[in-house]
Amino acid sequence: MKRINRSAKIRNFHQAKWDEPIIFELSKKGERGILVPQAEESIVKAVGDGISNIPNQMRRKESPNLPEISQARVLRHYMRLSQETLGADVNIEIGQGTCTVKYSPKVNEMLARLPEMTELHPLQDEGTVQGILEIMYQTDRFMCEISGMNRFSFQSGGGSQAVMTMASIVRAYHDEREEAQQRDEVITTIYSHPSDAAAPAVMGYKIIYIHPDENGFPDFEAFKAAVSKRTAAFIVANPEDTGVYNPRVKEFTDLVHSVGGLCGYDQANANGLFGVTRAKEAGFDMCFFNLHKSFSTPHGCGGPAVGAVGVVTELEKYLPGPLVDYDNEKYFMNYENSNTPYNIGKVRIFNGVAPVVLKAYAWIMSMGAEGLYEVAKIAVLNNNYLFKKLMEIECIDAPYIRGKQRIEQARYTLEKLTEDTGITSGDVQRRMMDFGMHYWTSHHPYYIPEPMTLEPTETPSKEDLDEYVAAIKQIVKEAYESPEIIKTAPHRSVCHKLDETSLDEPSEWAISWRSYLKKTDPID
Amino acid sequence: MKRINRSAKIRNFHQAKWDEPIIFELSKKGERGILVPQAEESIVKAVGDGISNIPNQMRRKESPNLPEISQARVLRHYMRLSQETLGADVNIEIGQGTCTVKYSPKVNEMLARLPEMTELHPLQDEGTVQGILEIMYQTDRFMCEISGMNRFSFQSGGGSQAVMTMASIVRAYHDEREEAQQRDEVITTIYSHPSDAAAPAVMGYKIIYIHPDENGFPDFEAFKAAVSKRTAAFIVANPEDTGVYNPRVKEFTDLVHSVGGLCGYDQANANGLFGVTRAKEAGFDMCFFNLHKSFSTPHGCGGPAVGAVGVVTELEKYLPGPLVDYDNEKYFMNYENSNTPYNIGKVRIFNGVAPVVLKAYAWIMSMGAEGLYEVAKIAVLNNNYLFKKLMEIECIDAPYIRGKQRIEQARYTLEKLTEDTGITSGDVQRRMMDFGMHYWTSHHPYYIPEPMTLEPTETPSKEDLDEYVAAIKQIVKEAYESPEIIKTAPHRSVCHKLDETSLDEPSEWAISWRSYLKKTDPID
Amino acid sequence: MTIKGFKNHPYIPNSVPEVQKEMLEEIGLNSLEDLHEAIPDFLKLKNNMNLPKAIGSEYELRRHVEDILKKNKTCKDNLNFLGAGCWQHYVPAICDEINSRGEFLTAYGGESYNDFGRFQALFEYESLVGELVDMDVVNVPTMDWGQAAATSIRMASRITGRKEAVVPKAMDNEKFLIMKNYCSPDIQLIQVDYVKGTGQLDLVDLKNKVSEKTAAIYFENPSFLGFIEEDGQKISDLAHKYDAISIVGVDPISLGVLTPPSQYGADIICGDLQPLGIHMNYGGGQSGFVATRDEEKYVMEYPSRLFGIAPTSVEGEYGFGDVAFDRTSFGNLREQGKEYVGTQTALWGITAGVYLATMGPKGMEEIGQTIMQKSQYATERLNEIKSIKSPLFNSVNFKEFVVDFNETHKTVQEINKKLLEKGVFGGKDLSSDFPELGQCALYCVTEIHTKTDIDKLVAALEEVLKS
Amino acid sequence: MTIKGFKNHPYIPNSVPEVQKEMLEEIGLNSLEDLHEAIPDFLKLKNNMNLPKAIGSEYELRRHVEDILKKNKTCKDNLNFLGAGCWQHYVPAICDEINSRGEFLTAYGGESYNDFGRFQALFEYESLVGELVDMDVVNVPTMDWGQAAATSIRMASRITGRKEAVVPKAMDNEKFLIMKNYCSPDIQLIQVDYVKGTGQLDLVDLKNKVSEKTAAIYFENPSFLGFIEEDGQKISDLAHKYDAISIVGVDPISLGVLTPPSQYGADIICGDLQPLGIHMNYGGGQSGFVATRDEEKYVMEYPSRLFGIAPTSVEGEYGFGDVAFDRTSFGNLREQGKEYVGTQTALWGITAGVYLATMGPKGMEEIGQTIMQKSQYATERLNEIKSIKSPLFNSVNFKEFVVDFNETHKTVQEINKKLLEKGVFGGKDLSSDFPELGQCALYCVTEIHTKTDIDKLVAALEEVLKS
Ligand SMILES: Cc1ncc(COP(=O)(O)O)c(C=O)c1O
Ligand SMILES: Cc1ncc(COP(=O)(O)O)c(C=O)c1O
Repeated sequence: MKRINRSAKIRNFHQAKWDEPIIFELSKKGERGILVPQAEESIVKAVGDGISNIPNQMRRKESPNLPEISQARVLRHYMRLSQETLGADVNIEIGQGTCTVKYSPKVNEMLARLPEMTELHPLQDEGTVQGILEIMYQTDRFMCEISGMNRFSFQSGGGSQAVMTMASIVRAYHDEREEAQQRDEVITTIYSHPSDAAAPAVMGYKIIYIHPDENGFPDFEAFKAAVSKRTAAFIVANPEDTGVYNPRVKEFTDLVHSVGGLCGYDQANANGLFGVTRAKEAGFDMCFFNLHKSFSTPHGCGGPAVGAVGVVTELEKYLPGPLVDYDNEKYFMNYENSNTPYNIGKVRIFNGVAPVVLKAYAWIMSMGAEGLYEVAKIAVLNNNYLFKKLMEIECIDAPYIRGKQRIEQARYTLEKLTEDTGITSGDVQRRMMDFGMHYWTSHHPYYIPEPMTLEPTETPSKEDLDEYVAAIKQIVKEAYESPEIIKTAPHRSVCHKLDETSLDEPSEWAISWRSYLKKTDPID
Repeated sequence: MKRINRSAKIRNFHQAKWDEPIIFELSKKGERGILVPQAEESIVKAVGDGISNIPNQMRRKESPNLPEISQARVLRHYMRLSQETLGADVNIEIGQGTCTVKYSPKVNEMLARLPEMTELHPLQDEGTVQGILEIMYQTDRFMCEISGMNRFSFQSGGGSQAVMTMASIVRAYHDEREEAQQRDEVITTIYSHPSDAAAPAVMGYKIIYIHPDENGFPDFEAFKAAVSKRTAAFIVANPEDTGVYNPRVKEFTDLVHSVGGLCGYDQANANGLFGVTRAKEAGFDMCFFNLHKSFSTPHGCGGPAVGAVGVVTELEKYLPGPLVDYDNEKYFMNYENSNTPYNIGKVRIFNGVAPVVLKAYAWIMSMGAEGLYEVAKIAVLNNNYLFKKLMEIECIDAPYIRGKQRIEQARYTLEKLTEDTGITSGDVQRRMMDFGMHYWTSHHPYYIPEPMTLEPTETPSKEDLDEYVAAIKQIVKEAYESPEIIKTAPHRSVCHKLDETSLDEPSEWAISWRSYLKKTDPID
Repeated sequence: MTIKGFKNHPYIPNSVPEVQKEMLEEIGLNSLEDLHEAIPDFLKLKNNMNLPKAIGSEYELRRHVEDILKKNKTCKDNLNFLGAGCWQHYVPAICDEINSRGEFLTAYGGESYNDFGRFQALFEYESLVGELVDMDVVNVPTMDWGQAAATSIRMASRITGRKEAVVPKAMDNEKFLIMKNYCSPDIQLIQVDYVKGTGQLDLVDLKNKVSEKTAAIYFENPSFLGFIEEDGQKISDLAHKYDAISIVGVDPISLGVLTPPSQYGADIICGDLQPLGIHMNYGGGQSGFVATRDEEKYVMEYPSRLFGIAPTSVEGEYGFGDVAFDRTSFGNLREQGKEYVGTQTALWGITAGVYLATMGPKGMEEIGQTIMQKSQYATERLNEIKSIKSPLFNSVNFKEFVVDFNETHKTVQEINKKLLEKGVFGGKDLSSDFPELGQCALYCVTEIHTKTDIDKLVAALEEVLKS
Repeated sequence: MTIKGFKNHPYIPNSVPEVQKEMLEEIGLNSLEDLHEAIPDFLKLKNNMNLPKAIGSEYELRRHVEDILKKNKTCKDNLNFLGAGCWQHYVPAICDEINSRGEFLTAYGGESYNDFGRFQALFEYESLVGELVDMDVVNVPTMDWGQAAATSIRMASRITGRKEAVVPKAMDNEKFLIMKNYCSPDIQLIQVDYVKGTGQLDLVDLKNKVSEKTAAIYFENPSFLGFIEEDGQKISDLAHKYDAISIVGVDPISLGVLTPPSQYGADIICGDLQPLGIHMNYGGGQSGFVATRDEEKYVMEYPSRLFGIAPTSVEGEYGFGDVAFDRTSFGNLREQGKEYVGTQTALWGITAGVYLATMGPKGMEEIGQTIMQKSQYATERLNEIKSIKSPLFNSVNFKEFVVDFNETHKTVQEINKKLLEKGVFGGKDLSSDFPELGQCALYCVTEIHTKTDIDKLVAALEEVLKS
């Protein structure tokens, strides 16, 4: 036998493609997926059918038109859909910039799925939930050490809600000072996450954008011009998704403080900075961490998650409560700040997503201070190695400062590729799927033309990075030699190029199966 | 938007194809997959490094050449391999005749993975394992009721080992009667499972095969001629994998008894007969059930499993012990029969695969007598519906009796297809994969030419059966119109047609990675 | 600076020093320390962070965390009657099986080309909840019921251009606080009283508070206090009379037996998915949904992602994508889009889809009926205890009900403490959120409670009250 | 006949009567009863089987089974020192994650075209164990160590054409019974004594029992009683001197620190995979392996499936298939093939592969060392107890060791009963299998035991012995 030649750099990939019907199409009248407990005969004897006494107008007349499917078929359907989903467990996660998709250790997941976690009611007596309270308390302590803040709340169910929570605190703070009317502006930057603008806007703030200077730093002159007595807060990521760290950040926060505004730090993607620098030293009054990003808890297709919001002592009383405290004997729910007059109230029901906090706790405990620092180092190493390799490809560029390292991610531009070949970043995105890879353009609007935003984190190995680069190289080559294959991509995915015309057309869009059936004519 | 046309009957399938390296190729010196607990410092202080006192010749000098891989990459590798495996959870399981692959309910799996099951040591004090003993005891009772036998042992780790256990009992029985020398023949049929011949052969028996008559029943005249004082036992499946039930089975067992032999019933695939007919009434002295088949516990790529062996009272003392008993207060291990002089000893260490017994118990409890009877009815209904549909295809035939229903499976022949087109059953097997389907030819030798053996069980719906038939039809059509596509199949699987030449060639075969590396020259 | 390197961590492949060296060379640096040169020295931490030493192995980590978790006492090992926004229902094994599939668990923001299964599963979830509530549009889930209700009100406010919303006084205070914060500073929430004897929304008070300024009337069915709000149609009619929007919050597990709000005039329906196959998770299982008719004016006001079905370039192939993506804050308009979007609770949406597909119409009907029967049985049995009135309100209940302990001359707190000693988690103490009710508690009985469980509660209460 | 139909069972889609009717029509039958007409009436059951009524719902089933299982006391909640063929090691989360993946869990006998991943995972498992034992051929796993040892002897017997095998007297009696049954009736097992003071195989007795009739010498390292058999090479040499085969049974978790038997003359190596990432499962986690050199005379004697790697029709693609399939009883020769094959323990093989790939060389070294250190610590601490001798034998131990209680004047049974009351599962009582040792017990200490655990054992024993 000859040795099998495995020198190809590009993976010969095809995604699982099951061609599954929509779940309603699997329905067969009479089939059941599960049997439900019935009331015992003695109960029936005592209370009857239980439903006759429902007021007539409130008694459902026709059963909901749910599908009727046997259990094995339901399972098969969703198992197949899961195979058709490129989760981080099966994928080299580099191509979802500003998402910090890292390895979520299975041991943490298993811990979070123990009944001692899943079978807790949020209103249980404190004495019965000492375990989870301890974990929340300790994780609060850890977060404080990592950020320099003084107190954390785990109520926000994600980073965007964390921004909203920060914006609420800003409002409450100025309310208390009776400056809420006057201070109606929140300043952010164009490369900060859209939620840094959108969430404060919900809270009634006007958004002022600072654009970058030629180095990619938020333009300090423009910033100076923007800051005023109308400034309620400055909310910003640093680095933004360009990966460029603003070294003058302290001047920014100082300036805001000088006019009476607050500073909120978007640290969703903090893993490039663990143990290196902190929100406190940079002068922020608040920050948040995405536990589902930097702290490795899985994204779950987009939540459940936690945006842990930390504040300096002065702002603690605005944090949504209760907070977990410890009286040297037992952990307890502290409602103190919930009762302060300007407290923001609640942002999420009960105590946030405790299993996510648990997973983050376990992850931190498996890292320690040294491990977190190593995470930061390697996340940055990986990013800059990737950056170097990609920048060697002629038609790829990344605007802004050279020489200094980017932190944990970078936004590139394929403008030259598009000019040369007509292949857009969106085309490349689809083609990357043929090699089993995620690829992200950027948030909108595309300030950088034909953007590509990548964030490797500390999870991939050098080989993984090399494989990613090889795939990009292959596509670039194709773009110049056989662009059609890219334009018609993907070819090895579950589906081919989407016909998007209906999605923005009210008479055509179909957001549910029943709507689709109503809006399309049966085929005969 | 126009309605999307989903009228195609054949699934547009592609299996997940990850093109994964062999695990050793993922190795990178220095990477670790997991950290291992170290002895505490105080232990080290007390005992030192723990290994210096290993006698020099017994101290390993070079570490094992295992790969060094970070955890996420190990996980990714196996996740991908799992997607490349067509388990019953994702597949319409019809094409593995005589394997009885049915739905394994997830609830049962979850029960079997509770620490109250997984974290039991087999030598724990009886008082600490009352739960699992209760389950084993009750399942024994259920099996007795289902078969008419008197006592079951769960020690055998599969059906083949169950046959071996039956053969051991046969030997012990005749040993005790001092007829072991004289009785050196075991009779079976050509369509019984190979293990029905092979396992008794290990126990020293000569195997006598009975061939079928023109109806597919074991030839009674030939049987009469074979039975003699040399007959130790008759071990047979009924129906065999042809699905033909031998209605004269009682005459067979009577005849064997009349010469002093024993009768063992291979009930691996019993689900077509639950509540319909039993081993006892058919005159068998022993039988076995494959819990991993008829009782729905998952196959696990081929075990762990249980072949539950049941016997009539007279044979109980030969069963491998201990057995679980109940003294109206507590369950206990009964070693009585282990101590009888002719007991066969053990066939598997400890108490068999208890989690499999647990899953079978849960399945039976979710069925009850009526449910089991329904299983039998629907397994037979499904099989005969499939049979009808397939027999409508011109080039498909199934030898033997017409008119009567087959039980839960059938062996077909594609002889005519091969004659007409050159496409063999093996070719069809590969092509079926392109539609995401298992397909099995038959055990060897191919007594029926170009065989195809299918067993639907009660799990698939009518739609599933129809889809399977549609795929077969498509292939038959292709065989006549474009056979090349079949000959070169599969096209939509992880791999293409295997070059099998090395597999039977000692100088070339490679049963491990190191062997492969030794036997092939590096590519430069 | 004394930070020691951390070599060969299982979660960090490139923590191998040799690899680091190779990579550093490639990018032209000498040491890992150089990587952060973009950060000015004065901002750099000078010492190791003060965190517990890393636990040395997975085994020890597991034992450590399990030892902490063992301090919890669960609703599995005890008998729980707490509800009030988080409910103990049976979670079918298949729900956990699917949401623990690594692919779903760890997917995130890919396109439908990569994450086709995620898109299909969420489209199906939308469609399944759509059938349950009898509406054509359902969002990819938001945080929780509170958030869903708050967003519903913001949607209504934008649609009507008005800045007042009427809400029931008898609602969950926590939820109210979420809504209040989220509707600040521009939208005012006005509370409507309930009828003393029945708990039903006080229609007289309501009429007084609804006006041309009203963007929406928000009410719940079943109400927070567990009874069925009977005048749904009348309330909706009143809203419509003033061109306001009728928003109904609903517990979806009731909809096998209760009329979906769309059939009594609701324009927007919201609620929580947690009852549909999601563990309580100490409150981490909550997940909000919003549903409306398929009208542009509604659809264009959702802040959430809405996955739609569409054809692809290949005949017979389903495709999925974002409907009206630019509507969201992820679109080109950013904060000019509708509210904001981001990570929410998608995995619970998929799970709720699995649940509904598994339950089917029959399962949903039966579970509704079982819950009605069991909770009625509990209500009646409790009412047999002399000093207890159960239910307090003279209305028909679904799953939850108020138990009046005033006559016992004990506080709910005392009673619950005693019950706890017997392994029973008593109902939520209403005395601080509803001081007008005195010592009352909100009990929750679902399909998981057997007759024995309920009888055990009754016996335990009898004992507690005797002592 | 009063068997009532069972409609719409979730596990049986076609239990829907309308579908049945349609299908029956298609095959030309009138009723389900007709389906079994092939079975003569006198063989048919006339009544429903006498089984418990089906449990009505998944929830009740779960509660029912969990209630039963709660009667078990686990090694997680107690402190376990039982080993003796089934050992409590740490199971990395990744092992459970992979073996609970539905695809692996429910696959069975497909071809490599369908089950490519299964073939690759098992090929890799073979390769990984091959490295551990330093051999080129490893089988797809068989039942357990006992079966692996029995098959090894049968292989040796076929290769040599001889009918005697020498085995140690100091071995697990259960395993011996398996081997004895499986080797019957043709192969005789001859037991060799051990040296009193050290437990080592008695080479004098061995020499007396080995002859030209000997097919194989089988011995174990570490031995059943936990010590390292030091004369492996001498024993192998003796076997080879008589052209017999040296078979060594081994605990694979020792092979990070102990010499693999191939390096002291073993021709066949066998053992149990359970320590490699598989839960004890009340003994259900056992899984046997056999390994040899890649020589035709050995390979052709395996009864098991052997997965090999091979090219496919596409360049650069790996393929997998059965090596020398016709060798097995699944081949054309059926019972003329080697022994028999069938369902064995493949999932545990895959799991052991995951374990070894995760542990790597360093992990295996470290775990070996940790076990040595902790078990030595336990031995020494126990020996400090006055009336106890630990270890009984003067040899170096790995993981297990014999503790001598004779001086305590209590039986092991009594002691273990008392320990149990303190939540400690004492070592296996050896008094019936090894009567010559009097009151001795086999203790097992692994990486899962902390110093505190061991100290707790010592303290508990001290108390027990005092009373
Ligand atoms: C910098 C930044 N801020 C905020 C967010 C929003 O976080 P979430 O997705 O959890 O809502 C993200 C997530 O992509 C982010 O990268
Ligand atoms: C009829 C019959 N007998 C015996 C066996 C052997 O069972 P196992 O695979 O569990 O060894 C099988 C399995 O295919 C079978 O179908």
